[in-house]
Parts: sequence; structure tokens; C-alpha cells
Amino acid sequence: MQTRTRLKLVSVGPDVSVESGSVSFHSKFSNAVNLILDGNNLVSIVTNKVGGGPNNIVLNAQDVSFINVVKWNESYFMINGEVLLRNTAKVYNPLLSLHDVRISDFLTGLNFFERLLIKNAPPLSAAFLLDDRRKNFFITPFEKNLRISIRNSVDRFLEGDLSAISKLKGLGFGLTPQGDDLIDGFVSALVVYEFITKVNTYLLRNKIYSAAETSNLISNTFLRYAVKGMFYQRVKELIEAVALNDKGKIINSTEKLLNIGETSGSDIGAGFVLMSRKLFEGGIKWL
Amino acid sequence: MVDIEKANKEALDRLLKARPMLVGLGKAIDVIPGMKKNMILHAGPPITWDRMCGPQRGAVIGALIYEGLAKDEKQAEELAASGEIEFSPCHHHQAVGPMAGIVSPSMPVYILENEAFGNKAFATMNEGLGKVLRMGAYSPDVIERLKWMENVMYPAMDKAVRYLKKIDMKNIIAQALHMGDELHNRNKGATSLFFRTIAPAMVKTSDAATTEAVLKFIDGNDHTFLNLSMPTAKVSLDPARNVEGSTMVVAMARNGTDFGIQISGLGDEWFTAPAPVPPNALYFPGFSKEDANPDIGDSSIMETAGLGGFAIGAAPAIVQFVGGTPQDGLNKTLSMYEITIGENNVYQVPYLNFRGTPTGIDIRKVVEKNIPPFIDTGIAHKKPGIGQVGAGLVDAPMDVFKKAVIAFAKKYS
Amino acid sequence: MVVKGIIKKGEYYDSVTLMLVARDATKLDGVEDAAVVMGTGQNKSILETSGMLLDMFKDATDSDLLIAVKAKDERTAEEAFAKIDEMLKAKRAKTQEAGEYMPKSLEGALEFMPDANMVIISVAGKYAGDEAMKALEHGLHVMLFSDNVPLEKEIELKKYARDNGLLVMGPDCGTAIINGAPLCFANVVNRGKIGIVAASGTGLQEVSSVITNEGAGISQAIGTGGRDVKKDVGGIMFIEGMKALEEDPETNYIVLVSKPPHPEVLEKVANLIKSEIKKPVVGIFLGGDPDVVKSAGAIPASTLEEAGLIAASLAKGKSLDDFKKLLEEREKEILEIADRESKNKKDGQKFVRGLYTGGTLCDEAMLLSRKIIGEVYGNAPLNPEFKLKDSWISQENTFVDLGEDEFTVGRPHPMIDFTLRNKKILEEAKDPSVAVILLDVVLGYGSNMTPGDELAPAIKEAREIAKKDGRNITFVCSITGTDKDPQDRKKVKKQLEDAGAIVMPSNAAAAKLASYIVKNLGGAR
Amino acid sequence: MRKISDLFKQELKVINIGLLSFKESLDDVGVKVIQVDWRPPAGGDEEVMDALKKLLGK
Repeated sequence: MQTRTRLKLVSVGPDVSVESGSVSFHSKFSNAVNLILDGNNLVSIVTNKVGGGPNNIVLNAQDVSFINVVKWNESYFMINGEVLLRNTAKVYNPLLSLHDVRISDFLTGLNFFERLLIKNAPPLSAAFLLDDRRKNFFITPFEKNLRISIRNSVDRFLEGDLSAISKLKGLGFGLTPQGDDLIDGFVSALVVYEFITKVNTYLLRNKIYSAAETSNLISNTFLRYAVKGMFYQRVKELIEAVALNDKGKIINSTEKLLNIGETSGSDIGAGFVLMSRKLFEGGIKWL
Repeated sequence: MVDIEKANKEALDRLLKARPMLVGLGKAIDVIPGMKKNMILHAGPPITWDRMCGPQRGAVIGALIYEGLAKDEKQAEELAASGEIEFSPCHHHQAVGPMAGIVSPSMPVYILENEAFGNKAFATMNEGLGKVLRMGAYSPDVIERLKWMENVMYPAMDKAVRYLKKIDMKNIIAQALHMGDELHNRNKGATSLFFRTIAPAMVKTSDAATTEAVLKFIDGNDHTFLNLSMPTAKVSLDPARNVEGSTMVVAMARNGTDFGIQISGLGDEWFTAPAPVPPNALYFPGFSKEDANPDIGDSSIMETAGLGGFAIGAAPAIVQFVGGTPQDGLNKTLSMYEITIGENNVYQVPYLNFRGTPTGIDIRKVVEKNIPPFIDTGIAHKKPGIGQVGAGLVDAPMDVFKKAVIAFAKKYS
Repeated sequence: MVVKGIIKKGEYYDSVTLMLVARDATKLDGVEDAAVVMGTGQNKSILETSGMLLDMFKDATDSDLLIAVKAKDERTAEEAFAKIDEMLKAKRAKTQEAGEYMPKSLEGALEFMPDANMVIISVAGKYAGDEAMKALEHGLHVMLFSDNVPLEKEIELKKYARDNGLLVMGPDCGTAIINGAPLCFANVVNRGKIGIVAASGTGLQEVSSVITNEGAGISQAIGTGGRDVKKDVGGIMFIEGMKALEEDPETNYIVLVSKPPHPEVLEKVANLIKSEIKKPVVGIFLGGDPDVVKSAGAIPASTLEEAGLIAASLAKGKSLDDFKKLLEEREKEILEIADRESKNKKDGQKFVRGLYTGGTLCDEAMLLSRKIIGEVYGNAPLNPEFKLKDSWISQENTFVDLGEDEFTVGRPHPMIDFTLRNKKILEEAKDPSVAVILLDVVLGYGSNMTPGDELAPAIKEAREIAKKDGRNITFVCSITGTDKDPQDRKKVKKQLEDAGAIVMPSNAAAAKLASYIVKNLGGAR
Repeated sequence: MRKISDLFKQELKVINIGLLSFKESLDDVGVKVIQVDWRPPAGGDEEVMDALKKLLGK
């Protein structure tokens, strides 16, 4: 009460339902509280630090883990009994705004981003795929084995073997295992590729999705949106910065991508880099 | 019936208006009003030798030896019991003393002046932790230290302070609260600030050897400032006394046997009850509740002035020390707002968005809401001379506030 | 070298935590390898290659947290687990909010919620009055759940409230629904156009539940406490409540629920309806003369259910005849069931034992039964001559209100604690003269959260006891509550029916059914 | 002049003095409610209560 400032709505994702319906808690972190609606839809209440998303409710709070009662309807959100009017928040736009991107810009931006990633990604991130020296971060036998099978599956996939996706999904630590996040990155790259080259990648994206679908609600939700070309703010900002090859923006958005305490950001990033490069060096035959 | 609200506002205003300054030091006999050659001041409400607790007796013995009035424990006890020695509460002489709170005629004392009202307050210099007089120790080394403080430290401090003319106490305390002090159990920050203020002046006014020795001593004693924060609270509170119709508490003090309070609207009358032993205290290794002396010392003047336990939300280190979480500390401070008349305009709790500390205890609220003021205090061993055995949080006994409320109703209706 | 593992279900941590935790565990000497991962197929395969795939992990799912440790011996492995657990806990603790400050007084609370507008008071009656007055002086409405508040205090509070445009619900007010919020012992009802003023808690619950179950809804439901409509208090809040509902644009119909008010109060109410109330009023004054209500210009109802049904029909724009038909059908139905149930009884089985947790429901049941089977015994009978000598020992047709003090001293209210009634159910089942056991079940916040789980077994057992003796006892239940209540009426109904009980749509219907059965068996006086 | 019916137009905000379960059920339905950790005034001491009431101007 005294020690917490009043809550404010920052933004609400376009996919956040009109009515909360029956809400149950999936998981709580200081930066994000994940809710399950009517048993199958994921909606996340997150801090500014995490930022907007297709299914995110963003609050101006340092920490959202205190939330224990949530419901909403078309006009307001009620959080721990506090009423937040829906119309006080802006609706987050998850679509990329890319116009006549020059491929050369994109690729230089991509290289710059890759270097940042290699330098700043957390130890056990999949960024080792970008620079072999990072493999020394993997110490215990379990970690070593994890590293090896990630490496193998990714290589096989990039060689065009779709079945590798099913080997990759669910692979690794945490809420969204490294494998899932890599796949996320691959799909994001396909979306951008389509933006730039106007080559339709939707079918491939869908194939990947159906191969990657797991019972992990969070991973699935993230991936589903990526397939639809809907992005979370921190990925969106990064992609747009890369496409414009705007060094300053790339640095900031990379920071944002990495600083939410998970490997997810860097894993998505790694997947995005690998896939983009693959596509632009003769992706056509690959497709 | 008088307008209590108005009277309380007046009393609180006087407390908040205070401009406490350290202006120098002097010998108790020379500067403390009503001090006599054969008088010994003690902490808490009035008490006779036969009812004194161990540490206080020990301190008296030490003081008599220190004054040269007795050559050993036996003589000292006889003298103390003889009736030739006059015992009087520090509070009756504009003074305050931590723990046993013993002040004897030739002891040097700080002189605090409240520039807003011109009144003064006095307190001895802090001797450090462990075997010390205020804990009832009187072994030769203790007496020796007191002598050194009188002969070496006192002149050096006095010269330095007078060179600076005055040191603004409110200023130091306000900063210290932002450094994790609550000014009762933790004075680290304030002591450091005081050190920074006094050191250059001492270098200027005393020889190198003395300066080094004294500064070392201060540096080695985080509690140095306690003996300054206490008279600061005292000198700030005294003008709030005798406001007709005010239910504000102007003194809470313990002598290790009784716990006593004085109320602004009720003159100098003490309302007393047996002093409690801190129930949930943290004891130093080797000691337990069995060793603890009941609550003792004038230091609860800090809580009376809205610091100490009332400001514990600003001192996470202390909360942890007594086995709580920072949130516990904030909750404790928050609960004190419910029994105080107002908030301090200078002293703040950073973790409550710099809200002023809860200030000015209202006996009506204490009794109505049944929330005792709580005090963040050190604990002495019940045997004289062993010293501090721990620290803890202790609730003031509810009875003294009930008695005061009844007396107040009698007087004013 | 041993490998040990644990599965934790439904625990989620971010990847960094999990990696660090596993990492630290391997730092313990004697631990060769450790993994803390979600149980995805792929992770399992790695556990396998790492020689840590235990059988227990084989059918773990993506959402299970797997912890595996490879160590030189059992003890080290256990140590590792302990450490891992401790670290995970620490992580959890961090994300949880530190215990926030609980103010110690009304004033303290107002510092944190300066815009509060309602105070619920449930402290000892001796103090409740003063707290309530304090709240009123701060301009706050009051719900006074506490009982044993002195009469003078109640009058003082309500006069002050009336003069200052404030509500005082209670003392001894168990239920209210304000702005859709169920207060204290209230049900989760639809919001709608029907406003209720009630001097009876369970009465209010029954009516508001019936209305909701009929598909209509409640705008406001104001409780006044039973003493309000007595002579001394003079219906102050009952009257003010009616006025407030008249002024409320969201309220189109008003239902009044009470035991018969003192004549003076009734007159005030009547005059108010005549003079100020423009909205249709439905009145149920249990045991009172319907004509008085009628003459006051209100639609009289003879049962709580009826009051609810009438209001609901009005709200749904149906004619009063519609619901009259409905009642007639229901009456027919009841008689049919009664005949059926009368057949399977053994000679001598002819009495009903009503074991009630809701005082008003018990009264209503007795009123209805009296019409069918004559006077019934009880601990609070309609006719004093029929007071049980010993409330614990039933005779002939008996209805006991287990909510009366004599039963509740030293134990929670029977709506919360079923043990007492379950015990009595078994006793009654042993009595060869018992044909019907009549039970009320009150749902909603504050009531027992799992009534089905606790009552059904008792009913089963009781029926067993009777069967052994060749008897068949009919259990008739009513459930006061809605499907939206935390207990879920539908679910409870099913549980009771599975246990062999007949669940009627209302207390009135249940009481009638029980009485008709007794009548058929010749148990009437 | 305040009217009871004004309450019906406001968001209900509750202070709960006593049984904690009443707070919890309101939390459940998302009503803003704050619990008071109440203790009997003067610990129930009658003589003190009377004196106190005088001082509180009652």
C-alpha cells in the first residue's frame, strides 16, 4: 500500500480477450505473471521492463508478482481489487513497420547485432551457435550434452531437414527452453524475409509450427504469434532497428532483449541471426 | 474541558521548532542546574538505593570510586546506603543518561542548547561498549578510562566544539536517518558525520598525540553519537512540557526497576510501572534472557522524540540484527503513526517515500488503540559490571499510559 | 555412484535460476552432475545420454520440473537435493511480496484507503457499537455483523445514520449485497433490477438465490438486522433502505423480507409504500397476514420462494399468472413425489424431523408444515406449548434450528460446521418413527465450502442404518444458493442426490413435500 | 446532503474490522478491501475506557 505506488495500465495487447472469463495462474515472476484463461489461452501481466506484446497487459510496476486477484471486462481491469480503466491504456501494435528495407542495411545491422549478442548473451544461451568460443560456458556433463544436441539439431535444420525441429523443441532450461526460443527466432526471420523479398514464407512457417507444437503453453503461444507475424515489443524493436541498421537503436534494443534475466532473448536472437543469414545466402533453394 | 487537540498541536509544534546545537562541554557540577557535590544523577524515574537494580548500583559504586568518595566497593556501598549521597533523576536536571545513566559531579558533559527556546540539556560522553560504567562496571580499567575521558578527551572535545562555536545536531540526525541509523541502537552514520565535523577542528585546537588518541577513541565507538542524540532529543522535548491540556508524552525513562513517563499536560508527575525485560531480544553468544536486566536507561527519550524504534523503518540493519525483515521494520514504524500526533518535518524514513517519522506520542491513542510505543534498546546484564548482553525491541508497559489517562481525566474534568 | 531424482509439478522458474541452481549443486564435492529442467522429451533424452534418466522421469510432462543428481553416494545426493530445494525456495520467496502493513485502527485504515465508503464490523458486540459510531462519524456506511450490541446503541447508531444519509446494516446482520459485492454470508447472485430490504439474513439469501436461479438479478440487497422492525428501533433502517431503493435508478422492483414487523412499523412501511414508493413492491412477512401487505399496496407472497418468483417474473416482464401456473405445477409435482415416497415406508414410520441451520428457513418450514400437518415441536416452535423439553431430544414432528445459541455455544455456526447436524441425522435415523428427514443447505461466502462432501456421507450412512432395520427414510433437502457460489449449487445438488436425497428447488417446496409425506402416513396431528 | 443511494453509484471500497474471512471473500470477487488488525481499546479495562471517553470528548 504505502510502499507501492498506484498501478497504471501502460498498454494492452490486441489479443487480450474482452472478458477475463475463468482465470488461473500459470506462473509468477517479478517481471511477469502468466495467466491461463478458460484453460487454454495465455495472457501475461508484465512490467514496463518486459514491454508490450500481442497478449500482454503492461503495468507501470517494478514487480508484478504481488498480483493474486485478476479479472476484467470490456471497460476495466480489476487487479487485487484495484480498478484500472481499459481506455486509459493504448492498444499495443504487434505488427512490424518495415518499408523498403535495403538488404545491405539489414545484413550489416545483422552482423552488428550478432557481435553484441556474442559479447553480452548470458552463459548458457544458444549464442554459442554464433561463436564456438562460447561453448566453454557449458561445464557440467549435462550442460555439455545439452550443447551438443542443440548444435546437431540446429545444423540439421539449417541444412533443410524440417524433422530436426521436433528434436529441437523443448530442448534446454526454463519456462521456454533454448530450443523453443531458437525456433521462435527462425520463424521471426522468415517473417522479415517475406517483408523484404516479398517471397511468401507462410507455408513453411506453418510447417515449423505444427512440427514444434508442444504441451508447453508459453512456448506455443510465443511461436503461434511469431508465425502470424505478431511480435513482442522487445523483438519488434530489435528487428526494426536491425532493418534500418541504426547502431544506437540496435544497442538499446539488444540490451532490452537480454536484460529480462532469461536466456530467451538471446536464444531468439541467435535463431533469428542464423536463419536470416541462411535465407539471404540463397534461401530460395532452401525454401 | 480544555481543547486537547489544540494543546497537542502546540506541544508538537514546540518539539518540531527546536534548533538543537552542541555548544560545548563542561563539568557536571559547574553546568548542570541543581547539581551538588554529594549528588548522583541516574536514569529513569526517581528511585532509592535499596530499590536500584544491579547495573545501576554498580554504576553508582563506580561513580563514587571515580569521585574519590570511596576507595572500594564496600565503602562505596556503605556510603550509598548511608543517605549522605543524594540520588536524583537526570530528567530533573535537564539531563539524560544511557543505561544506568549515572552522572557524578566531576564528570564532563556535553552542553546542548535549543536556539529556538534557549533551554539547555546535558549528557556524559559515551565510553564505548563492553565493560563500561553505564552497564554497571566499576573495575579499575573502567575508572581509568573515565579519568582519561575527563583529563584528555574532555578538554580536546571542548576546545574543538568551541572553535566551531556550535554543531547543528538536527542536521546530522536528518542525514544519519538516510544512512541507516535510527539514532538509538544504531548511531554509525551519525558518529561518522560527527567525526567528520569535529576532526579538522580538533587538529587545529589540540596537539597531535591528543587528537590522534581522541579521534581513535571516537572512531572505535559507533555509539559515540548516542550520548549526543539523547540530549538532542531532551533539549528538543523540554519546551513541550507543561502545555495545559496536552496529552503528549514528554519523557519515557527507565531505571532498570521502574518504567516511567511524563505527560506535557500533567507537569512533572511520573507514571510508573515495573520495567519489562525485552522478550524478543537478540542476545550475544553466551548470554540469555536469564542474564538480562529489566529495561533500563533514559535512551527511550529517542522514541519520545520520534526516533529510535519509531524510525526503525529507516534502519534495516537493526531490524535484521534483532531477527526481522526490512518490511517488519517498516510495519513497526507504520504502526507508530497510529499513536502519534503528527510527523516530523525534518527527520524522514527514506523507504516510506521520505515520510516524516511518527512524532509526539498521544497517550489517548496509545490506550484507545492498545498499541504500546515500542523501544529499540540495548540490554544490560543484571549483574553489575558484566556489560551489554544483547539488544532488542521492547514494548512500553501499557499500565503507565492507562494511569496517565486516568490522571488526566481527573485533572481536566 | 548413485543417481537420484525428484519431480515437482507445476513449478516454474526462469532458465537462469534453474541453470545456476544445478550449477551450484554440482559444486558440492561428491556430486558429479546435476540437472534441473522441465520434463520435455528432448531434455529426457539428454538426461539419458548423461546417464541420469530415471524410470520415474519417463512419463513426466513438459510442465513438470525434473531434478536429477549424480553423486558418489546417497548422502551426498540428499545433500544436493536439500541445497537445490533451499535455493529454489529462496528464489520463490524473493518473488513473493513481503507481508504488507495491517493498520491497527479505523483511522489507520483510512490513511491507506481515504476513499473507503463501507465498514464491515464483526468484533465483540461490546465494542462493535463504538467502532460503528466512529465509522459513521467518518461518513462511512456500516455493516454490523456483530450481535449483542446494546439496544440503545443500535437506536443511537441508526438515528445518527438516518440524519446523515448513511446505512447501518445490523447489528446481527449476516447478509447484504451492495453494488454486486456479496458481504459476509452472501451468495453470488446476478446483477439486475430487483432491490431487496430484509430484516432476515437467510431470508434474504433464499430470495436473492431464487431470483438468480430464475434468471433475474439483484441491484442491491440491504440487510437491517432482525431487531430493526421491532417496536423500539421502529424500522428506521428498513424505511431508509426502502427510500434508498426508490431513489436508485438501477432498481425497478422492491422486495421486502421480514418476520412480521411490529404493527407500528408495519404501518410506517405501509404509509411509505402508499406515499413515496412508486416502484412495484413485493412483500413477504413470514407468518404475517398477507392482507396487511396487500392493503399497503404491495404484492403479498406466502413464501420466500414465491416472493422471489414474483419479483423475477416482474423483472422478466412476465405476467403474475405465468408464475402462478409454475407454482401450481410445482404443487402437483410435490404431491406426486409425496405419494411415491409414502409407499416405501414401514409401519410406524410417520414423522418428520427438520434439522435446520438457517433460522428463518426453519420458521418458514414450520409455518408451511403447520398448515398441512398441524403444530410441530421444536426448540423455537411457533406455538410455545410445543417447545421441546430437551432441545436435543426430538418428538413426533420436530423442527430444530441448530443456529440457536443453545447449540452454537463453543462451536462454529452449523452453516459452517456440519459435525453437530451430521450427528443428529444419525440419531434421527435410528428412531423407527421417523419417515422424513428435512435439511437445509445454505451456500455462499462464509458458509461451509464443501457442504456436499460433508453432508452426503452422513445421509448415506443414515440410510444404511435405517435399511439394516428394514426402513427407508426419505431425505428432503433444499439448497439456498446459486451455481455461481463458490460451492456451486449444481455440484452440491448432484452430490446430495447421489447420496439418495431428494433436492427441492426451494425451502418452501422441501417443507411442503416433507409435510405431505407425513400427512399420507398419518403423522399429522 | 449525503444520501444512501449515492453509495450505489460509487465503487465499493471496504474496511473490514474483525473476521478475516470476510476480507478474503471480497478479495475473491475483486472488491477493494483493507483489513484492520483490531484490538480491544484499553485492553478492555473499563475504568480506563471511561476516562478515555472523556478525553476523546465523548
